[in-house]
Amino acid sequence: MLLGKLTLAALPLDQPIPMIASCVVALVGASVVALVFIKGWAPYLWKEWITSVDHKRIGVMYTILALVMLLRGFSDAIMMRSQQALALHSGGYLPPEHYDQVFSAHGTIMIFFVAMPFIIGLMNFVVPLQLGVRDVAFPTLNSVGFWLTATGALLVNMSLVLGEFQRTGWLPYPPLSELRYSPGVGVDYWLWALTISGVGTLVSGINLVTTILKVRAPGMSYLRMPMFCWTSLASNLLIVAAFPILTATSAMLLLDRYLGFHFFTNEGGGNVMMFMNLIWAWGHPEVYILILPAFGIFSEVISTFSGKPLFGYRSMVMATMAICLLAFMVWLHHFFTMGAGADVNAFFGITTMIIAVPTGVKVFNWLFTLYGGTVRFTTPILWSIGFMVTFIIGGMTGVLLAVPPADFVLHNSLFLVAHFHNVIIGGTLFGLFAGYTFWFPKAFGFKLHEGLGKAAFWCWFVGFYLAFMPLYVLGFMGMTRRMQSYDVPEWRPWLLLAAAGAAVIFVGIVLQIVQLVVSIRNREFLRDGTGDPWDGRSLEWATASPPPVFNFAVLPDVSGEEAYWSIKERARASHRLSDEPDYQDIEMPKNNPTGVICAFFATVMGFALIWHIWWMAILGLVGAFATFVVFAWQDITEEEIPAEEVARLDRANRASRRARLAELEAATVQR
Amino acid sequence: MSVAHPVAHAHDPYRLGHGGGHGSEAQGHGEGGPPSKRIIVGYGFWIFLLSDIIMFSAFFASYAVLAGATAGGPGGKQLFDIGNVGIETGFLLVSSFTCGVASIGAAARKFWLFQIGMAVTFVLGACFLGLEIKEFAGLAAQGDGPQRSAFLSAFFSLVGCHGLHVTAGLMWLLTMMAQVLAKGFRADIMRRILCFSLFWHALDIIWVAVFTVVYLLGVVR
Amino acid sequence: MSELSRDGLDDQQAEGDQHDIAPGDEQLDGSGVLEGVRGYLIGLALAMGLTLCSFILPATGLIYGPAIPVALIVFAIAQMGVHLVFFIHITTGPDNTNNVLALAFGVLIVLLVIGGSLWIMANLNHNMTPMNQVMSMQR
Amino acid sequence: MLRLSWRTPCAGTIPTFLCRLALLSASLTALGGCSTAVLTPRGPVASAEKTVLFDSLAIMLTIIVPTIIATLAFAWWFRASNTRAKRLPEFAYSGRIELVVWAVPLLTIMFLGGLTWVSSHDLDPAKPLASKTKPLEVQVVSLDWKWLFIYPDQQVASVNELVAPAGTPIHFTLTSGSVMNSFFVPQLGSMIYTMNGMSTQLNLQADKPGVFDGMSTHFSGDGFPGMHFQMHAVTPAQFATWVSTTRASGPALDPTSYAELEKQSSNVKPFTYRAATPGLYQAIATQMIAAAPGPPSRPNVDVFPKSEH
Ligand code: HEA
Ligand code: HEA
Ligand code: CUA
Ligand SMILES: [Cu+2]
Repeated sequence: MLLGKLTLAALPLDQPIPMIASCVVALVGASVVALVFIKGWAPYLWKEWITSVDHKRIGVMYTILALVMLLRGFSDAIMMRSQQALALHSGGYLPPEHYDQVFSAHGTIMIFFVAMPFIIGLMNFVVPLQLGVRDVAFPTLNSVGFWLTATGALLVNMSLVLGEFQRTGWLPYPPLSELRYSPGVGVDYWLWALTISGVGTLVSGINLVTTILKVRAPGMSYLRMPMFCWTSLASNLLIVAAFPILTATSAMLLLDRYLGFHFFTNEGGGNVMMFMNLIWAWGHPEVYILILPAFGIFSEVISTFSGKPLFGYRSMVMATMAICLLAFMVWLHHFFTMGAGADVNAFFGITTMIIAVPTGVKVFNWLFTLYGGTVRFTTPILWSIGFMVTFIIGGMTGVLLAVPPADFVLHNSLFLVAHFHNVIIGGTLFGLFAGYTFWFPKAFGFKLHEGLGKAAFWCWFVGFYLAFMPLYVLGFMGMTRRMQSYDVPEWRPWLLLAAAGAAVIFVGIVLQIVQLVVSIRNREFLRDGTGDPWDGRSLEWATASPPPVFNFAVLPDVSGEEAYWSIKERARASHRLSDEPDYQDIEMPKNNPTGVICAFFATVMGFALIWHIWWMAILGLVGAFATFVVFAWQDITEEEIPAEEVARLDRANRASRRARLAELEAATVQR
Repeated sequence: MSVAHPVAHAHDPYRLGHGGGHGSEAQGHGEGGPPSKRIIVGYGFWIFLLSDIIMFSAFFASYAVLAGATAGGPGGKQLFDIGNVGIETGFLLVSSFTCGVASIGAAARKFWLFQIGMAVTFVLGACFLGLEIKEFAGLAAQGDGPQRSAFLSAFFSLVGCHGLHVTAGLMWLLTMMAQVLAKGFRADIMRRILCFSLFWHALDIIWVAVFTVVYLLGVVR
Repeated sequence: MSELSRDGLDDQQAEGDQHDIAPGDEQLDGSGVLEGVRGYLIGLALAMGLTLCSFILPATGLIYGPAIPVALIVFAIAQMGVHLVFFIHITTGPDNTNNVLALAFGVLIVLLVIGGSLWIMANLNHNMTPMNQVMSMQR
Repeated sequence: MLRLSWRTPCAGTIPTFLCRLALLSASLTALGGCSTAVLTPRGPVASAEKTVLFDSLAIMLTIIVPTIIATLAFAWWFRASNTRAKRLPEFAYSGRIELVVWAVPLLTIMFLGGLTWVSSHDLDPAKPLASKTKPLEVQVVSLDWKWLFIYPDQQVASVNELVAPAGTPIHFTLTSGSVMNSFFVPQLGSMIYTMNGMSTQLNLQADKPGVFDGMSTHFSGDGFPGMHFQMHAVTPAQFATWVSTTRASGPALDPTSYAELEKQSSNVKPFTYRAATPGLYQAIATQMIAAAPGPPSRPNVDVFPKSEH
């Protein structure tokens, strides 16, 4: 058949909630597209953003993707919270086949299409600036990586309109996810979305590892890199080492589902335990991929706003790399209750706990960074302090789960759900929000509104505790995760409390959106002309905001840790900036559409494979290959920026910096 | 040594902390600055290869776990033809050599040495692939395809995954020959040749693991 | 380091004096093609030799039967080493430190994933599969 | 016959409002709660696990609480507007502090690690419980979406209702007739996975007679929330009576009735089988009986399966 499994019945015409949701999404999408064309923005978007290979633009696009997906993930969260608030002795308002898709989609979207792109976006934007260089190692691949991630996100959201999403939880455990028990297209959506975006993530991981290890400003030795670069290095090493395992595992499940292989089936000698084993060999490193860059952000923020260097820098580096290695030695703690022997359980339990040591070192070093500092309570540091308080509670419950006999009674309970939201929201998400507020002025040249930012923080903070502390209690009361309905009245009050907490978080989100809108409208008032709004310490603050395409007119010569701080110190000591450098032509890679085109074909291919439309799948594959060949055939991939242009841009930056220096000196005199 | 920050030194005599950075004298020489693009590209590809090898390790792990899960069907001992594997190995080994010759040709800008080296590599790789396809087809025809048992699923996936890599390598090889023909030894093409030869040699290394773990140990078992 | 292979190849020459070299880069020491081919020939000969050992020795009965897997694994590791050194030109030199470190990281992860999986799965299977045992335990 | 109580035991014993009150006032770490809780163990395994849990919690809280307090205190004291705070803008390293900073978590983890090693071995689910009484054998099969309990020695079986004598160790052998599940009676302790083609082992015991909620904790599909059962711990005499009344009536469990049972259904009312074909469990666990077929096929089932409810 020409369209494979795809028929009209795939549209959820008889299901009001998904139907309305998909109509709304379609409407919003269509109106955005219409607006773009009516206003004539399309050529600009195409030339300057969609085909951009500039790491800063790609970073921003990753972040926007993450924020849009956050809204989708959040609507799922609200649906779950309200369903469970209602579903005592009744079906609530979401039938199981819908509720099951909701939590599966929530977990998938939040991890893969919110937390990951947000983090990769920030790393992309910040790391080259902090290293004092002009771009990442592979600019075009960077664009490919982004667009493949977007493909994955698109496929997952397509499942809202066409067919269904998986109903197996965010990780498709077989045999439930095998063809026999999940005959629909839901699992296929997950598998193809993740395989395609997984390639994108891998590409971006390779890119950043190479950038950090090979592309640094002169003098930027390893032990002079800012902490965020170190944690990014660790995180990307984990990506490079872990994502191939995910790809292999989903390939095996795909072979089972499409070609009748027997990796994880009940029949034919398949072994479901192997799936659990492999998926967590990826899954556990994944959670450190999520948290490590956040640790880096906190290090930058806490040291900047305490007006002090980071305490115990070398300990921090060691702790980071220790976590990076230990991450690969603990994965069994996700299936203590599978029945392995006591030796195995105890071994993996103990390796898991050991991670608390380097993490603790980090926490204590932040503590001593605050100590003796001059703490300015801006929004980023509020997120950081909120993180320190919240994360260690989540870490502690994590260690509790690492004690096998405790896990025997807490596994798969809401206690576990509380643990990971505690570390993901209180750790990763708070870190991302801190980074977002911290680097926003660097990206756009104006700050975000402080008052609204603080209000949003407090809503999130309070809302988080209200929404998730009850889940710990519910876990002790024996409530398991993924319950569409229940009939224990004692759980109800706690679930109501949790729902209220989600509502408070919702207010926080609304405030964040308002903050963004208000800040854009008042941008002239919030404008930061100095490029260094927070009195920063690392090189990203040494250039203009927003930085020119080439980041630095001349690569900075790094002569110590805290590269920019020492430049400022020198300037302050000599009351002048360094001499004007000798400007030269700069060669930058030209924008090119390889990334989007490749992603377009990947989308076609993914979609076709999900619906078994074979001819279309082959078309997509051939198209993607052809794109690469054409790209490789190009002759000129770079463009020159003439020295005069470089000089013009840099002189403006130097002027504002001179003004800033004078300002700072005046302030010191006053003090 | 700078005397501007006596405080820092008092607190940090070994300059272990952040404060120690102040007053250091490095001028940015000796510590690098970005190296040549060839080194960056080669290194990036090296990292990719490592990730690829990790992907293979997942397939190897599955194979090792499922090797005994024959579901009543035949095992490696009954199915594998070691002579065939030996010939396959020979093809691949020699192709690694000719690939090396081709990259020397490129480095020395000897057009024909490069093209002939690559062409021979292609032929050897294709022969390898042909033998592998023959083996797979034979197994499938006698009813021992990947759907027969978990063991065979793992076998076909692991060996097939290597085969797919070889196929991709052959396509890449042809593209490189065409590019050199059309554009000569341009810097970016030289970088791709470097990556290709790394890729081809890495496939050989994986094949060593495959013939040892899958075939030879499979027969011993 | 080779002048031949690096000079003029790069559109963007290094600003600093980075000591590194790309993995797999040809190191023709001025003496040119033949020198390079000789290196590959040595590699080929060694690899061939080790392959022959792997394929033939177990069949000859010269190796103590139960130790054959050990022998095979050692041959394989040796051959991988030969490939790394003679084909990919990995050395212990200071220009190769970064390449070796990356390799070491990769190998470590491979060992952890394979070793860990085998240990875990063996343990689980041991605890669950032997059904005859289960059967003899229950009447 | 045993009276089946469908209300939660908690509601049966304490007035409901008192129970609610206790719950609401129970803080995170408090011991209060209903009988559904992990915190009110009714057997040796669960008690030991609770102790391990609270020991670990206490060990960690001794660090976590001061750390939280110090964070808030430092941040507040060193706020920019506090003129009394002593500023140390270059304070970035102290060998002594570094040492403490590594040592404190390390020592804690050594303590906790020891506890983990010992308790993991002690509370290994497969390890038989020390007891003079011969354990009761129960074979458990998880199905879509109900629990089948086979008593090989008594040759009877039950669905969604587990009856066992209190004070006697129970040795469970568990498998699954379809997808993966996890068997859990919170008040008795230790959960364990059930998987098709495999047998896991679990040893539990109820100290005193009582009724306990049991469930699957591993998501297994649409009917999953309806996959709970009740465990009735009774006196040995009552157990004997239960066995003999069960033998007296009801259907028999054999491959045919098993095939009927393994079809998908949820919220199944408990019932019993008067007899169970010997070796049925082994046939399921060794896949002599093929795994359940999953959702019945209907037109377009692969596009949007509808709910059973
Ligand atoms: C990154 C990961 C992440 C995040 C952030 C969240 C956030 C939230 N989660 Fe999530 N959750 C998971 C990962 C995550 N979750 C995973 C992996 C699962 C397991 C799934 C499974 O069972 O398979 C899960 C499961 C899960 C459950 C199922 C429990 C069960 O099994 O019974 C519930 C129930 O309520 C829940 C609730 C929430 C809530 C209320 C939030 C709230 O905190 C929501 C917060 C809202 C946002 C994060 C978005 C809003 C922010 C913005 C839109 C930004 C605003 C704009 C600008 C700044 C400009 N989660
Ligand atoms: C950002 C994500 C993130 C992070 C950082 C962590 C961090 C940790 N996690 Fe978590 N975890 C998840 C995300 C994360 N986790 C997710 C998503 C799941 C569930 C997935 C699913 O099933 O769907 C999960 C599940 C999970 C389990 C499985 C439970 C189960 O399935 O039954 C376990 C068990 O060991 C665990 C443990 C830990 C530990 C020990 C840490 C440690 O790294 C924490 C270390 C931190 C501290 C300990 C605090 C700071 C330290 C000090 C102040 C020093 C002093 C303290 C001591 C000495 C104790 N996690
Ligand atoms: Cu799972 Cu045995
Ligand atoms: Cu984990």
